[in-house]
Amino acid sequence: MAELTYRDAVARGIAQEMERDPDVVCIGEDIAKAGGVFKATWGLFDKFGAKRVCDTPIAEQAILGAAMGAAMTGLKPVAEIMFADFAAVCWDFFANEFPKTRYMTNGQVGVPLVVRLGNGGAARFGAQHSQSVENWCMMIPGLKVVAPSSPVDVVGLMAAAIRDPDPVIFLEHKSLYATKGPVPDGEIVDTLGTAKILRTGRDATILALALMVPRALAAAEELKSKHGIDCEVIDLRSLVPLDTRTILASLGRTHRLFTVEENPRLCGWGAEIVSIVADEAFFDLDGPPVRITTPHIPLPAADNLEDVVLPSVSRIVETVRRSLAS
Amino acid sequence: MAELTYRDAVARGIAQEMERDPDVVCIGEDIAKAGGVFKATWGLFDKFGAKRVCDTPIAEQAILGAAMGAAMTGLKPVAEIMFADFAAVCWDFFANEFPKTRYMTNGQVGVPLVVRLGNGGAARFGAQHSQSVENWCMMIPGLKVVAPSSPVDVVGLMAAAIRDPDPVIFLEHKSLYATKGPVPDGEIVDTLGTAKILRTGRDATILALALMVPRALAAAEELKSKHGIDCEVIDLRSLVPLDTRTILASLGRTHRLFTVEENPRLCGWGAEIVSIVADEAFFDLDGPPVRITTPHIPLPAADNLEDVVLPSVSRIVETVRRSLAS
Amino acid sequence: MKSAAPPADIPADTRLHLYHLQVLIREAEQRAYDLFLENLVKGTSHLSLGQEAIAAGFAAAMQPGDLSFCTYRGHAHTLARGVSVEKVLGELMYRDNGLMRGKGGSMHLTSVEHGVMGSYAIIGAHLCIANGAAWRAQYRGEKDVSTCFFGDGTTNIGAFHEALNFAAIWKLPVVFVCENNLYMEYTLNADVTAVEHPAADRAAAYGLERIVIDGNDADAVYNAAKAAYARARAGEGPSMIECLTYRHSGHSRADPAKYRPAGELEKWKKRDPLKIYRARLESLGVAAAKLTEIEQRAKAEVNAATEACRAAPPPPVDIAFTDVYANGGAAWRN
Amino acid sequence: MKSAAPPADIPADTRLHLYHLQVLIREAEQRAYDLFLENLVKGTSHLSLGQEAIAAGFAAAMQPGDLSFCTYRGHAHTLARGVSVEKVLGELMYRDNGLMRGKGGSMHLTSVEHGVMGSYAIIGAHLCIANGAAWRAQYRGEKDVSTCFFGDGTTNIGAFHEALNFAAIWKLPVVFVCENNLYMEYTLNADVTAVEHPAADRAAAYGLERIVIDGNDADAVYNAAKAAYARARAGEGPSMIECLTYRHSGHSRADPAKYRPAGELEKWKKRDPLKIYRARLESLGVAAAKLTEIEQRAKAEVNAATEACRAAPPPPVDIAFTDVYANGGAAWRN
Ligand SMILES: Cc1ncc(C[n+]2csc(CCOP(=O)(O)OP(=O)(O)O)c2C)c(N)n1
Ligand SMILES: Cc1ncc(C[n+]2csc(CCOP(=O)(O)OP(=O)(O)O)c2C)c(N)n1
Ligand SMILES: [Mg+2]
Ligand SMILES: [Mg+2]
Repeated sequence: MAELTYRDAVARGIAQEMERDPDVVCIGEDIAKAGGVFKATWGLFDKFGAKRVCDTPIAEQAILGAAMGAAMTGLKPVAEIMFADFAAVCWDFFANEFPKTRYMTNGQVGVPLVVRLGNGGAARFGAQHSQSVENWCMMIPGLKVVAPSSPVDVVGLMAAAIRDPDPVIFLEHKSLYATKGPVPDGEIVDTLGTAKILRTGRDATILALALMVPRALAAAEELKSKHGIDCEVIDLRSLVPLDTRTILASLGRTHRLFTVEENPRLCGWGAEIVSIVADEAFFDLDGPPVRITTPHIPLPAADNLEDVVLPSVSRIVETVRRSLAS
Repeated sequence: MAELTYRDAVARGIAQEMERDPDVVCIGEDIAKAGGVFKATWGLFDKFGAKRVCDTPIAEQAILGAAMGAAMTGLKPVAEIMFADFAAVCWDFFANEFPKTRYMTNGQVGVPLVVRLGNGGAARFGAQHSQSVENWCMMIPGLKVVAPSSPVDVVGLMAAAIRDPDPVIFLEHKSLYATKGPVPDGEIVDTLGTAKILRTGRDATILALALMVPRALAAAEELKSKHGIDCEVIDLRSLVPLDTRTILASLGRTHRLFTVEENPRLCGWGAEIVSIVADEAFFDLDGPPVRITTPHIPLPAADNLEDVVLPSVSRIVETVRRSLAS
Repeated sequence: MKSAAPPADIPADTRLHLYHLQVLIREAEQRAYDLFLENLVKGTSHLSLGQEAIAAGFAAAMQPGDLSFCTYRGHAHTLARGVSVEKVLGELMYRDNGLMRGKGGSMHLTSVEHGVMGSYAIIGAHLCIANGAAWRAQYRGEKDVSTCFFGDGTTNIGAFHEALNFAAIWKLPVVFVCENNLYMEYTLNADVTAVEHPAADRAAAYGLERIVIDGNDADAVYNAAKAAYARARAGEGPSMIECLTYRHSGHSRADPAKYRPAGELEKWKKRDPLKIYRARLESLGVAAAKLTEIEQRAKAEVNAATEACRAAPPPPVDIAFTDVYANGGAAWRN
Repeated sequence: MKSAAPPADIPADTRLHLYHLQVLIREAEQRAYDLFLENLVKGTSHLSLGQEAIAAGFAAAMQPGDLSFCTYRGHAHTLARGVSVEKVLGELMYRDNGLMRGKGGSMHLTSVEHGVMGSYAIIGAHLCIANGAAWRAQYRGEKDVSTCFFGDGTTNIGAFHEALNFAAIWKLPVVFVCENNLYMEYTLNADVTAVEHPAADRAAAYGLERIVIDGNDADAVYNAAKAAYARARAGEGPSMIECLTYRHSGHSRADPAKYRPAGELEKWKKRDPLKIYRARLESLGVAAAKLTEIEQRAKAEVNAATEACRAAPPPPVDIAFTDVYANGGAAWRN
């Protein structure tokens, strides 16, 4: 059992699969010799060489096109699009090419690849380098969307993503790269589409993803210790497939729902889940489901401004507390 | 009062504003000499000439960049991105450039432009030429998003969009272009962010947009005549700003909510509205809010396949009927 | 422009094959148009009438296992790789016998078993995707070459630039074929392009050779293709070939193509690739009867396909919900 | 490479101004780095140490009203247009006295009153946006020129290609300036680019002249800029100028730049633009005292700015919710 950073877990997960399967190749800007701008691919180039870990020009469409064509014909590419915001310059691949090919070809052609993105805020990078694009990806039929919150989940979900026969968008949270956690030795393979209950509780269910998971957990601690409110905290881990069973079962116990979303408000993943819950578990609910999100604004760069707009522990505590009191 | 097609209403709305304001210019592929692939800009080139109605290369980033730079420095460009699906090849402008500039510059620079898109399905164009991208746009903070359903709304909302000081995404529905409706003579200027109650009713509120509006209306007729269910039908017209007041007021009367969304299920506009309603009008609801959407799949090309996946009058009728019965 | 085919010895049966392919495409495309007029082609369609020599020349120069990446204007390339007319027309007519049973439509013809790795309807992407298939070949030491077909108008979009640079630096076994038919949809591409030859005049920007050929002469196409494939298989990297041609019909099914100057179509019809090739074969001493037999064989195949398609049912509606994911289904939740 | 400045008569006071700008940028950038080491620059930052001659040369050649479009590596260009050091450092430090009060950050410096129409952090887009400003000038018959600065790595992205073709066909009054500092972030651009001169070797693909200059010689830059602006103002269309240079520091604040071969930095430091220019001025007979005075003026401005920034408060948090829309607010609903 090693103590790994989230960053090192990325490289560990990829290395595990590269060792196992010679068809796994990595491609992206500065990922090879330099080990990645976030150092998340550190060591892969030394281990696997320039043939399997490839630096590219600044050309995100070329990167994803190369990954797609290779995936269609037998390789298992893992492509990096450095900052998640840059998905916008190659969105055609996310929206129109990867996810529709199997369907349009009546099942003839699959696109088994992984796109890794440095997602999310809290790093003071400003509006064009801090976005949470999980909702961009969730809304496209045909993609799978994963966003781990801990090193061990990074390793296991990375392995699952690479082995998956469909295009998987793998969202690594930039502000989690430096965090640490225990990771067992040996091969780790997790399952896409499974949420994890990180804390059980009777009074309310809090759903969170990625950076919002530690915040939701901290809020739950405080709600319990200071206000006697006992929250269940679920780390969704995967938006597509979505583990609605775990969510609905939890609600069947707690009868109150809160989402903690880093994405800007409109059409966030929490909206989708609230709409599922409102439809399918309406009579389970004892009160309104409440979404705690970044407001619907571009992200400000300054630290103190960014801190007021991203969902914080205190905002979660206050929202849950007031909502349960009313 | 003239009877105009939705297609002609586009040109009429733009022409009205071009006559009024010499800063209004049009730019796009095949929009000038050829009058547009959908013929929605027909006549503008003859009337206003090559200086104000400009054909471009196939280069959507160049088109939107030109529109943006011109907008930042004083013009009021109206850009066409032919099929809405092509927004994916220039998504950087929708997601990162237009909507964040005013904010990031602390209010120094605005981007007053309109992007027109041929949106939606039912035209048998297949998965890459039929998408409904209203949710792509709604989820980006800083954009305004408009999607009219009738010729008169096209004219008035086009004028409002062109006069608006913010970037407005104007979604024209391809399968409505040939539909007709009365349009009063003279200048028409509508207001962004206002929904229209097209039919009042006591038993349920049905929200719809664009092509789903005539379907929702037809379903409401049938629900009334065949099943005695009296639905209120609201044409949202604008997703941002969102007329939540009209929605919540209607729910205060009917206590049941249905959305009819052409977008694929996950993170559609209906999810957002359900989440607002569930939070703010929870105790007004007599039963679960239900979303009627295209399933979360790419669109098939064949007519009979496309017909089963887009929300149809009969699916709306059945869903509302069964839901109110249970 | 590299002028007509060098006298290089194209074998006689290859020449007959080239003629057959061109005639078959012509017949099938014309039939597609007729069926559209009959209201039986329900989606859009983009014909290659007048551009047949390009599809024929490249396909004939390919080896089995070579891969084609096409655009929405891809019927010709699909047929040229040996996909049956019935499967192509069936897809255009949204019948259950169609190549993708109506799920893709005319713009997305794909037949993996024939090496047709898809037809792409959003300008630009497939140049990047073709690189990926070539990367796989290079990575694994496989000897197939990927060919990417696109139009003159496509040379102005960003993905073109990214793909060409990428292919060049990695020396990928990929051949980029620009079918320069002068027009984008309804706009003359010359009006919006900074250079005369939209592809060839940019080859140097990627360290590639400038190649312009007569796209209406199947021999010229075949020879250029052969040379490019030999280079690719020898590890010498990508080529870009600009083929000068003209589409006889409108951009898509309903376009009357009124934007053309008077006489332009007539001028190009004099250079109809089928006429050129029939004359070539006759001058090489091929018996007229042989040529007529080829023509009749093509017509018969198209007629039989048409009948099969008219008789075919629409696809069953449940297939609308299959094959979103590899497990065969569309479930995004448990 | 067009070699050093033709003896063309750059006026003496322009030369002093060029020196002042370079020194000021150098001092401000070095201070930004020191403040980062002090943990006072909280976001990212991208310095132009070693590239000052380009910012100075272009800015000095511009007229009031001309517009600059910069990248995240835009402090230098912003300062060169006359924005105060305090406002720039304040923005890097996320203080209320910053150019955008901390809402944009170092990558988005914008000062409309100085013609700095923004700094763009996603590679490629601003080449297209600069075209738009130039289109407005052309449309209205206004005489300003837009200048778009970008790096060598940017020449491989699609938007570059779209922008250049578009500017060329519309003959827009825009000047594209490639600051070729050899590297993208941590990768040698030559390793991923098909031609030697990433911008200049592609100029012909847009019908433009091939221009490569010494980007470390402010006179060469100034003269090339003047010529391009004259052409643009005369309606002769866009220019693209590739400036050869080198960044002395890492890509962004925390990059130790270990990927550089030994000796490379030292070689380029011998061609430090400030050294070159100081020597030039001395050889032209400018008194050392005059130069020292310029240097001290710059240092003083930077010191005063630093003190002002240290003393400035952070922005009030309510501005996080302003200026999403033109009405000043962020409301997306009623
Ligand atoms: C990104 C994108 N922009 C626009 C279109 C619409 N469109 C389809 S075909 C076409 C013209 C393409 O011209 P060209 O590349 O010359 O090919 P041709 O149709 O002449 O074969 C256009 C603009 C598209 N499909 N994708
Ligand atoms: C679309 C996009 N891809 C990648 C990046 C990340 N990135 C930021 S700067 C940079 C290198 C740019 O190199 P160059 O154009 O040479 O400019 P320089 O930094 O050397 O001034 C990269 C890859 C980005 N900002 N945008
Ligand atoms: Mg063409
Ligand atoms: Mg560089």
